[in-house]
Amino acid sequence: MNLMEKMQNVDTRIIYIVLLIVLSVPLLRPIGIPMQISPMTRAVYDIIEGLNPEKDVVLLSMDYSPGAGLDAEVCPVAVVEHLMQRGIKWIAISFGTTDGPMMTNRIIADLEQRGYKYGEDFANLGYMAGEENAVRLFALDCLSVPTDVRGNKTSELPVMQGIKTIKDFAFVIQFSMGTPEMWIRQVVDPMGVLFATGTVTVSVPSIVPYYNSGQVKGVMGGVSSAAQYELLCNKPGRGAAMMDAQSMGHLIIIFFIALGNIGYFMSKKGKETPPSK
Amino acid sequence: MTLVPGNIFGFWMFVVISAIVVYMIRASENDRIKVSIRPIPGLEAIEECVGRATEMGRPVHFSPGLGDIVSTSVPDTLAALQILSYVTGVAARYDAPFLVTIRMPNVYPLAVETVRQGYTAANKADQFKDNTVRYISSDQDAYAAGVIGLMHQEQVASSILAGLYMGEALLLAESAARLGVMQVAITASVMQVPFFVAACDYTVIGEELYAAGAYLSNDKGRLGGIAAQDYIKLIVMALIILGTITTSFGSTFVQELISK
Amino acid sequence: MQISTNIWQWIAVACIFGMWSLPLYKDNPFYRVCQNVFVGSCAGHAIGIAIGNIVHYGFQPAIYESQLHLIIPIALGILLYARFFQKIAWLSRWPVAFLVGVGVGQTIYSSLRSQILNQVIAAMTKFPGESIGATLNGLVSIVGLLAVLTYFLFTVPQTKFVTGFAQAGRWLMMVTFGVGFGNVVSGRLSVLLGELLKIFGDWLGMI
Amino acid sequence: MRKEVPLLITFVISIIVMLSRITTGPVPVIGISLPELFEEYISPWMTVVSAFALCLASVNLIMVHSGNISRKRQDWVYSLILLATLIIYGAFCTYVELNPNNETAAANYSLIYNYILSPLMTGQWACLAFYVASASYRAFRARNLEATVLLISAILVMLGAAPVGSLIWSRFPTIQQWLLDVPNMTGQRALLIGAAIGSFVACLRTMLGIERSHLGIGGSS
Repeated sequence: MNLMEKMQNVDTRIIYIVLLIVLSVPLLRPIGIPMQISPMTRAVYDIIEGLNPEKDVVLLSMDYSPGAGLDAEVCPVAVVEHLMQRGIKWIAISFGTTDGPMMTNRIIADLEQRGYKYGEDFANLGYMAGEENAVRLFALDCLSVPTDVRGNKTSELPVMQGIKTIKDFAFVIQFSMGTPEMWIRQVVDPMGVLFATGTVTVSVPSIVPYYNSGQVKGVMGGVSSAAQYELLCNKPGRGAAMMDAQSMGHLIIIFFIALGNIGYFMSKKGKETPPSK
Repeated sequence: MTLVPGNIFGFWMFVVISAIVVYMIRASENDRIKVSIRPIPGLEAIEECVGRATEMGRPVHFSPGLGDIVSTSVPDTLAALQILSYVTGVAARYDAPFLVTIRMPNVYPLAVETVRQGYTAANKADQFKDNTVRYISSDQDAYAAGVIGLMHQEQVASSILAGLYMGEALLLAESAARLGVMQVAITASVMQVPFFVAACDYTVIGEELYAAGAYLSNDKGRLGGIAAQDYIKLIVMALIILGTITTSFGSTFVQELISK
Repeated sequence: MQISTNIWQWIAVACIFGMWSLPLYKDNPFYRVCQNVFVGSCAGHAIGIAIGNIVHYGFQPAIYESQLHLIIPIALGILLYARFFQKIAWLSRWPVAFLVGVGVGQTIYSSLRSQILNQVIAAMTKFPGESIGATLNGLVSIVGLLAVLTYFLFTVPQTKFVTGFAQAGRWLMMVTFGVGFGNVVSGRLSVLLGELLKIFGDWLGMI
Repeated sequence: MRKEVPLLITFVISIIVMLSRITTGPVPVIGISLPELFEEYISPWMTVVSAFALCLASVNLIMVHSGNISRKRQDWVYSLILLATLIIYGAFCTYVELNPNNETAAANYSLIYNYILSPLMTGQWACLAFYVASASYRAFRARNLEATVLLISAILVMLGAAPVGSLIWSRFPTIQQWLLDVPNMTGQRALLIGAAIGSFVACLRTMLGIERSHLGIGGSS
C-alpha cells in the first residue's frame, strides 16, 4: 500500500480523535479571534433596543428540544439576557415540540436565582398541542391557554395584563431548530406583527428568502450568531467561549476534505480511467 | 360573508389554480390530454444500477425513505412507493436479487403489496420472498445503522434511496460510498441534497421526486397534477417578469394588485 | 481543575459517553442501554405532556366550564386508537380525516399567500439598481430564480433554450447546496462543541 | 359509510378552516361567522385531538416491545429496559403535568430531564459531527463538476463563517455573505416556491378526496 492509498484509508476513529483534540485545545485555551457582526443578527439587537421597557411585552416561541444542544440554546439565552438588561417583560410558549417548556424552565431557573420574579418579569405558558393550528388559536386569543406551567391562571398573571391577542405583543421571536413557516403563514402575514427568528446554524440558508422579503425582520443562527449577540450586549457567554474552537473545527474539516481529495486524485491517476458518468 | 381585504387577489388566484389542477387531472385521466415528462437523468441510471447488480450477482437495495403516510411527508412517501413499483419491475426483468428496507411501520404493508404486485406483473411471482421487504426500526438512527449492517452482510451492489431523508442520510450515503455501492438518491429534502450530491453517483433533486413518481408509475391522474404544477409555475414566472418590468418603469401596480 | 462532585453531572457525562461510544468505539451493550433509555424516556415525556394537554384543554373545560361540545374531540381522540382493534379499525379514519382536514385547511391557502405570492412580490426587482453591484446582484437573483423554476418544469417541450436555461438553474442550486453544506458542518460542530463545553466546564471544571 | 364519511369530514373541515382566515361576517344559513366557528369549536377540538395523537407513536412502541418481551426475541432485555423507562418516565411526567403546584415533584422531574434525557439526546446529535468529519474525508470527493462547485462554495462559506477566515483573508466574510444573500437566497426562494406549489397540489388532491391513501382507502381514485 503506497502513501496515496494510505491517505485514502485512515481509520475513522483516528479522524474522530483528531477532531476531538482540535476542538478541545482552543476551548481550553481561547485566543480570542475578533469576529464580524452579521447584519441579520444586528437586526434582532436593534429591534430589542428600540422597545419601550415601560409597556412593551415580548413573546418567545420556544420550539427547540435539547437535542440541538447549545447550537439552539445559546441564542435564546443571549436574547433573554438582553431583555432582562433592558427590563423588558416576556412570555414564553411552545408549539413545535413538547420539550419547549423544559427549555424555558432552564432559563427561568437561572433568572430566579438572580432575583427576577416569575409572573411579573416573565412567565412560561407551557406546550400547546396542534402545531400550526395552535399558533393561530393562540394568536387570536392569548387567554385560550387556561394556566401556565405552574398552575397559575393565565389571565391573573401580572405580566399578561393588557394582553389579549398577538397584536398586544411588541415583538415576537421564535427559537426553533428549523424554519419559521408556521409563524409566517398563520401570524406574520395575516396579522402583521414584528417577527424575528433564532434557529440552528443549519437552517439559516433556508430562512434568507424570508429575511430578504421582510417577512422575518431579523435572523439569529446558532453559536456564531449568539457569540455576536453577546458581543453586542457586552456580556460574553457560552457562545463567545466556543468561537475559537468553531474556527479550528472549520479548518480541520477543510483539511479532511483536502486530504481525501488528494488521495482520491492521486490514486485515480495511477489506475485505469474510471467508469464514465 | 365577505372577503377580508388583502386576500382578494389570493382568493381568486386560489380559485383559478385549483380549477387548473382539477381540470388537468381529469383531462389526463380521461385521455383528453397526453402528458409527457422530460427525461430525468437520475432515473435512467436506475436500470444501470440494477444491471450492475445482476452482473455482479449481488443485491439491489431500495429504501422508500423515512417519511410516514400520516404526516406532511405523505407526497414524498407515496412518490417513493411509485418508484419502488418501477424498480421492482426492472429487478424482476433482470432477475436481480432485491432488498427493500422500511423505517415506518405504516409504510411496511404498502411496500410489501407494491413489491408483490411488481413481481406478479412481471410474471415472476415466485421470485418474491418473505424477506425481500424488511422492517428495520422506527428510530431513524437505528434504521440507518440497521441498513448499513445489511449492506455489509448482503454485499449490496447498488442502492436506490428515494423519498424523505433527515440527518442520517449522511450516514447511509457515506457508508455505502465507502463500500463501493453505486447509488441513486431521489429526494425532495433540500437539506440532505448536499450529502447525496457528494456521496452518490446520481442525485434527483426536489420536485423531480414527485415527477419521477408520476412518470415511472404512469398514473395518469398524477401526471395531470404534474402538468398543472407546470402551469402554476409558468403563471408565477410571468408574474415575476411582469412585476420586474413595471417596477423598473417606476410603477408598483403589480405589487399592489397581488397585495389586494 | 476541579472535578464536579455533583452526582447528576456524572450521570449526564456517562449518558454522553454512552452515546459517543458507538462512533468512537463500536456497538456495545452500554450504548444499547443508553439508546433504549433514550427512546423510552422520549416516549414517556410525550405521553406525560399529551395527557396534561388532554386534561387542561379537554376534560377540565368540559367539566368545570360545561363546554360540553368538547366531548366530540375527546371521542374522536379515543377513536384514533380503534386501529388496534381489527373489527373497528376503520373508525380511526374519522379522527385522521379531521386532523388532515384542519392541517390541509390551514396550509393550502396560507402557503399560496406566504410562500408563493409574498415571495413573488419580493422577487420583483427594480432595474437599474442603485449601483452597478446592486444591478448585477438583482440580475443574478431574477435570472437565477427563473432558471431554477425552469429546471422544475417537466412537461413543457424541451427546446435547446429550455434545457440550457434549466442547466444554469441546476448550477445555481449546486451553489445553494454548497452553502447549505457549509452551514451543516458549522452547525454539527457547534453541537459537539456544546457537549465538550459541558464536559470540560461543568464536569471537569477546567474552564 | 366507511369511505364516504372520512372524505366528507376532510372536505368540510378543510373548507371551513381555509375560509375562516379570509372571510368575515356571518354565513347566511348558520348565522355564525366562519372565524368564530373556527375559534370557538374547530380549533379547540384540534388541540384535544392532536394531544391524543401525540400518544399514538408511544402506544405503537409499547406494542412492538411488549411483543419482543413476551416472545423472548433476541435482545428482549433491551426492550424491557425501554418499556421500564417509558413507564417510569411517563408516570412521573404525567404526575407533574397534572399537579403543577407541586414544586418538589417539578424540580425532581427537571433534574431527570436535564441530566438524563437531555444529555442522551444531545449526545446522539453530537455524533453527527463525527459523521460529518468522516464524510468530509471519505465521501466529499470532487468526483464530477457539480460536486466540485458544491464543495468550493461550501469551503468558501466555512472560511467566511468562522472568525479565523477573516484572519486568513479579510474578504472571506464578504464572499460568504454574498453567497448567502444572492445565489443561496435565489436558489432557496426558487425551491421554496416550487415546494409550495407541490404542496398546494398535494393539499388540493387531499381536500377533494382524490388522494386518499393516508386513510388506508386504496390509492388515488
